[in-house]
Amino acid sequence: MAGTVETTYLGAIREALLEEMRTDESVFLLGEDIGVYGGAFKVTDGFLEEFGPERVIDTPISEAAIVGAAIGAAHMGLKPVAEMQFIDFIAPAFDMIVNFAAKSRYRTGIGAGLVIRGPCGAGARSGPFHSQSVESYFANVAGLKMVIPARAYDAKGLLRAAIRDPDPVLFFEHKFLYRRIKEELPVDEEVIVPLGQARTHREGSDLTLVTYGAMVHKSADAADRIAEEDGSEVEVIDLRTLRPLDTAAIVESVQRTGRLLVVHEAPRFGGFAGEITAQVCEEAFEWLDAPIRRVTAIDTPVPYAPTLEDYYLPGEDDIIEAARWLLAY
Amino acid sequence: MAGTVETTYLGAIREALLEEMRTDESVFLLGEDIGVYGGAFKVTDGFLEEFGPERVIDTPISEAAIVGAAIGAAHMGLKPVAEMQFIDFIAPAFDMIVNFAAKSRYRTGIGAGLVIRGPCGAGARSGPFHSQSVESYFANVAGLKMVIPARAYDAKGLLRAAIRDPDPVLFFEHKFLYRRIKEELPVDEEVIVPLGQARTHREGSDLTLVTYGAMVHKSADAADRIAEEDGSEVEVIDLRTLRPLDTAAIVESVQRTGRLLVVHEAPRFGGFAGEITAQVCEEAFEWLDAPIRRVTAIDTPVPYAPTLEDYYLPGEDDIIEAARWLLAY
Amino acid sequence: MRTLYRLLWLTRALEERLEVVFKQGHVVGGLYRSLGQEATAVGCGFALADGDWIAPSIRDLGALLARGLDPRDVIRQYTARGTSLCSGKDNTNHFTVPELGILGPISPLGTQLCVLNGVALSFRMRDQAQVCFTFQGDGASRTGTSHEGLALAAALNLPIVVVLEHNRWAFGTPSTHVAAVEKWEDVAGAYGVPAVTVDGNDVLQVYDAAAEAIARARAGDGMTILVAETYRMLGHAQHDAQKYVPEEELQAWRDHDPIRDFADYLVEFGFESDSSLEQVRSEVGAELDAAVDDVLAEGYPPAQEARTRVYDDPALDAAVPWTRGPVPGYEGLRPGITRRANAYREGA
Amino acid sequence: MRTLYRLLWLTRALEERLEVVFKQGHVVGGLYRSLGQEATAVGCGFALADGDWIAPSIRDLGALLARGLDPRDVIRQYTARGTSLCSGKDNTNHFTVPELGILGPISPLGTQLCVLNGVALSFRMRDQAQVCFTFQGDGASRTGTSHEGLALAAALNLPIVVVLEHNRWAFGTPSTHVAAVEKWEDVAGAYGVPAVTVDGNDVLQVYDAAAEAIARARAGDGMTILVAETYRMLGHAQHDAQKYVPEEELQAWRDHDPIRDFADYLVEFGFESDSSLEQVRSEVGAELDAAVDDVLAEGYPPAQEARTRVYDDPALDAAVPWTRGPVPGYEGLRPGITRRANAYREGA
Ligand SMILES: Cc1ncc(C[n+]2csc(CCOP(=O)(O)OP(=O)(O)O)c2C)c(N)n1
Ligand SMILES: Cc1ncc(C[n+]2csc(CCOP(=O)(O)OP(=O)(O)O)c2C)c(N)n1
Ligand SMILES: [Mg+2]
Ligand SMILES: [Mg+2]
Repeated sequence: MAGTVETTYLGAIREALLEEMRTDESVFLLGEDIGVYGGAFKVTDGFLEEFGPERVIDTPISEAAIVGAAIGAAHMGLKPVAEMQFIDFIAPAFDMIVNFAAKSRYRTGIGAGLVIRGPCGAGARSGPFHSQSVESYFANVAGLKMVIPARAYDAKGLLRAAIRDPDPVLFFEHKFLYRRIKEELPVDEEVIVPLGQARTHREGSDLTLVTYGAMVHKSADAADRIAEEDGSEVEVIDLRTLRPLDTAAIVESVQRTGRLLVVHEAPRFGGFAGEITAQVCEEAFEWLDAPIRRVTAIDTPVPYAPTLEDYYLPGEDDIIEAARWLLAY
Repeated sequence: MAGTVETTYLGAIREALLEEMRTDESVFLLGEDIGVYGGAFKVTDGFLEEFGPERVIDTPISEAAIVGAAIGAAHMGLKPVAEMQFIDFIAPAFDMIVNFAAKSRYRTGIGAGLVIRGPCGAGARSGPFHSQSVESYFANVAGLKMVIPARAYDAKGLLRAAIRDPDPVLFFEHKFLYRRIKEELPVDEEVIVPLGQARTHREGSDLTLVTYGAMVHKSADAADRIAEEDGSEVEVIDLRTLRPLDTAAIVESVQRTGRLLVVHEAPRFGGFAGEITAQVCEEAFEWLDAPIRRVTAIDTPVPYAPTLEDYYLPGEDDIIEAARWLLAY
Repeated sequence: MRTLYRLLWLTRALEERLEVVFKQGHVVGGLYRSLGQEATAVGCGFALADGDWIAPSIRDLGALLARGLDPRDVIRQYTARGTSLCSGKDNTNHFTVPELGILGPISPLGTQLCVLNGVALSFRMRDQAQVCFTFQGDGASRTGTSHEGLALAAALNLPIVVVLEHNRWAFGTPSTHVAAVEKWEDVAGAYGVPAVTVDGNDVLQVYDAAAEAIARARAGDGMTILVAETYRMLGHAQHDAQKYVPEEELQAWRDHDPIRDFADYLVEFGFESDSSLEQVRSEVGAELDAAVDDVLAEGYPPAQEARTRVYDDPALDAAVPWTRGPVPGYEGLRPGITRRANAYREGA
Repeated sequence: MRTLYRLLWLTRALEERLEVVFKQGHVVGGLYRSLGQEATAVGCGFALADGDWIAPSIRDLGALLARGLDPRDVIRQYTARGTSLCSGKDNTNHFTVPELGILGPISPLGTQLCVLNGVALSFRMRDQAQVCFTFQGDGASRTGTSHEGLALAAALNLPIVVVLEHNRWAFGTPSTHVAAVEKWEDVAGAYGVPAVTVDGNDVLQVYDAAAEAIARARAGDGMTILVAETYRMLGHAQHDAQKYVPEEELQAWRDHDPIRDFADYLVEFGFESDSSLEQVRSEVGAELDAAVDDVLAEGYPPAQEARTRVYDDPALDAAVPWTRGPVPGYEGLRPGITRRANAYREGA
């Protein structure tokens, strides 16, 4: 049996890029400060030296142009991976993503198999413009795929799958997990995780908790405490891929537990929990023994001061409170 | 009693702009081709002559700059109304809206009371880039308001309220209704409709149908046919404002009917129906006698050929079928 | 030379046919014409070699015809036939045809150059001496995406030629109104690339300048901006009667019609005779008659096509449940218990 | 002259204090410094009149101090105090202070100019001869928003001055790498406005050029682009050790320190003596000591502040239910019947 090596969430992303670039010449990177500097979070440190400036392209500050170039290269059969220095800066590329990348195959038959990746999420005291969760901006846009890993294993496996995917994939990395998550990853085995499959992070029979990204860990902690203190078992499902959504996995769990709590870091109104709620209402309504509840950030921008950001973010206690309410319903 | 005059949906928008500009010097317009040409849909025809080039500003093709200038002017106490020639072209201004306009008051205490208006929606055979419904892009963005009138009266009254509103308002006009909707509007009475209030378009006791925009009319037609053919009464609620959402009105109706159908023109996945479903699940779960269902466009871009666009759009028959299913549940 | 004339004429005649077809009600949505700008498009398209790519604006039909696009495909596109290059899913010139090196634009202006940059990048990464060519209106040059695209192309020294079509108008607004640019050539200063201005109504001048810029790009010397001074002779689209345009301005440009000028030149210098040109025109006419007849006999795509090709994997397109129609095999019943409504009735 | 020196020194000393405070762990998030670029900021800020507005980049602390910003407010901002101009909701220099004519930027680069255009527009609409002033890095100049903002300002002939801070770096990438621009002045060609280049490390030269551009704008003659040739002497932010910068390059610029140069000039030409400058420095030092002590005694904002001020109407902020904590007065029971779970149990 092959050995394992301790790998951070960030290291896993780095390895996925390295491995795909080494095995497939058509994979290349473009973004701001990814070459000479090695990336704002050092994800691509040393890549320029290994792969040269034709495959590790430092671009001007121009997210629309970055995504545009990735689309064109993908049209020609290359596999571009575009970095947004912070995922917040995907906003200036919104038009290019929503109107060009997402609709390309539908309109013309020519797909745009590219990856746009970057650090999302709050908790790092970075203020309103370096902390956002942007998945809902793209939720209603057919043609896109969206991925947000919670573990190092998934970060690696999903990124490799995303790079090989023939459709445009938005790959959100939670910056709070970059160096906080460490896992033993297999060394010789190919780590690939197919898009579109949720994962049961923790089994349980009393309540289904659906979540993704950094909230997987807070949710699991909450579930552990509930098990310890109340003896109830909360099943935690890590969606991993938001689009396509693994509705079957959610429905199967809800049909067992009869109760659903959706937890996400983005604000509540118009957040992803709405879609999940609607799908469960459609497909497992009769199995519901209690209202579906959401625990999310509050409906504000992400504030900067520690007191404010902590209040903004859904906390373990918030999850426990909602879960207990549902369990007691 | 004052008289009335027949007014189109487009005419109502025009009048709202005229009246606000005549009564308040700080109201001004900016956008592409709104002056010399009078606007792509002729909403502002003649405005340049009446108000001059300082208040009817033809801009370069630069949606981000248009919205940016509106924000700055709003900071200074003016009341800018920015036109997007088609609402699809709000995409290049996404960053400016989501990151600058929406967060301004929260971050700095200085608000951005501006209106961004433009024609949305499909049905006019305009293909993927002149037909979109963009509300979901902004659904998760705290700080914005969103309005989409279905009637001439509301178009006028809500636009006037939007212009007076101290926060940034996205005002979506359904282009399919521009010249198709005609109503008798009062002449001497001030038509103002406060934001944030839904409206019962048609009363009913058997099923609540929540919708907005052009779908209000298709839904009402469907409801009439069901009443005629089945004898059931569908209550049609026109949301008018999507953010802030009038949850109370929806919940009140669902508590009476026990059944909810949400209809919108945007694609299903990640659409606004999710939020509505989630709120009803939270606030009126015990009143539900049946699953909540959605009738929406399919999850694709808006196609161009008549056969395809007709298939894409939710039709009266689709609404009837879903309503009957719910009524029979 | 005859080929050039043929292309110019084909462009104009095809658009005139489309206008007829439009008036007959067969065109779905809007119709955009390039009347007066044919020389810019044709001169550029003609200068490209096999394997080069081109991304046109709505005024560059001639460039696509020069690349070998079948006029039928243009008619199919405007009439939304199922046989169109977009299967009826998109309109105007929004098709991408790899075999012909055509990258279709999308409506938001400025975006196409950004995407074309990626095509150019792929050429360089594969050591192919191919060139990318694109057009941009004076109006479109004010968009952020256009700027980002130009800046990236310049920074990466990509093999790109960008034609700035200075046609005096952007939709219903005079360019002078919304751009303070004095000499359009100076735009290149923001990017550190060379620029050349040509009479966009003189097909030979356009061709020469395009050929030179293309050679430069092919040699690895990077992007050139070509400013084509020309004029939009009709409204923005078929529905725009162009009432806002001063008649004298139109007349002045009418006197500099690119196709008539070129015909005069060909005859004057003995390249062609009046009758040989007349023959070209009548051949084109016959060809287009047949094309229109053929295409109008074709139908719209079947409705179900609307659901296809969002993703590469058809299973994903098919997966979305509950959107429409009856609920297929809904199993919404919890084993062992009655429906909720009934449960309540019993429990109540 | 002494005021100018004082501002230069205050800028540098304040940033050095912030560095100390950062190392003590009081700064929340990143710290951005303008070491080496103080002359550009101060020279510009000093040239503005009351009522003018300014939108700074992260390198322009000196301009804000010149406008009268209290150093305490800078420390509060970086340490996320509840007393900060943003109530602790935003960071760096993202504050908007109408009384001082300061428009805070947001992080996405290029956007601030677009917003400042609206401020300038309001001046003109109200017939006020006020001027707007903003800065843009060489990196930021490549963004689409920056282009759109410049193009709109030029087209509308707005009273705006834009300083292009050519400091050789954008984060970790040399400007030459990602911009093919040859002479930064030529950027103005894309907009049809005049441009001037100054030694950005020479505060008097900056001041003169800024004053002239401001006068031009005030007279209604529109936008000027001012290219300031300068250098970013530290890493992008405190966390960036700047290892990628060649030592010789740094050394060359160290020899052209804007503050030392200005001090030398003042002494050499007899405006000031070594001791009078020393006195300025010690006064500034004492002022900053007090400021730091005061601010550190202030606290973070109370947590509940996070919910406020999203909308003008506090009722809207308060309206969002169910997000957190216990469900306030949940009336989720249907009159007359048992809860659903119970209903099932009975019905089953
Ligand atoms: C981003 C964006 N905003 C607005 C439009 C609407 N629009 C289509 S064409 C046009 C005018 C284009 O003018 P120009 O670029 O000069 O091209 P021309 O029509 O003169 O060839 C406008 C405003 C658009 N397509 N994209
Ligand atoms: C749209 C956008 N993309 C990326 C960033 C991240 N970022 C912040 S500063 C910076 C470099 C800025 O360089 P420059 O404009 O030259 O300013 P300087 O730091 O040299 O003063 C980058 C890439 C950003 N703030 N905005
Ligand atoms: Mg033009
Ligand atoms: Mg710089």
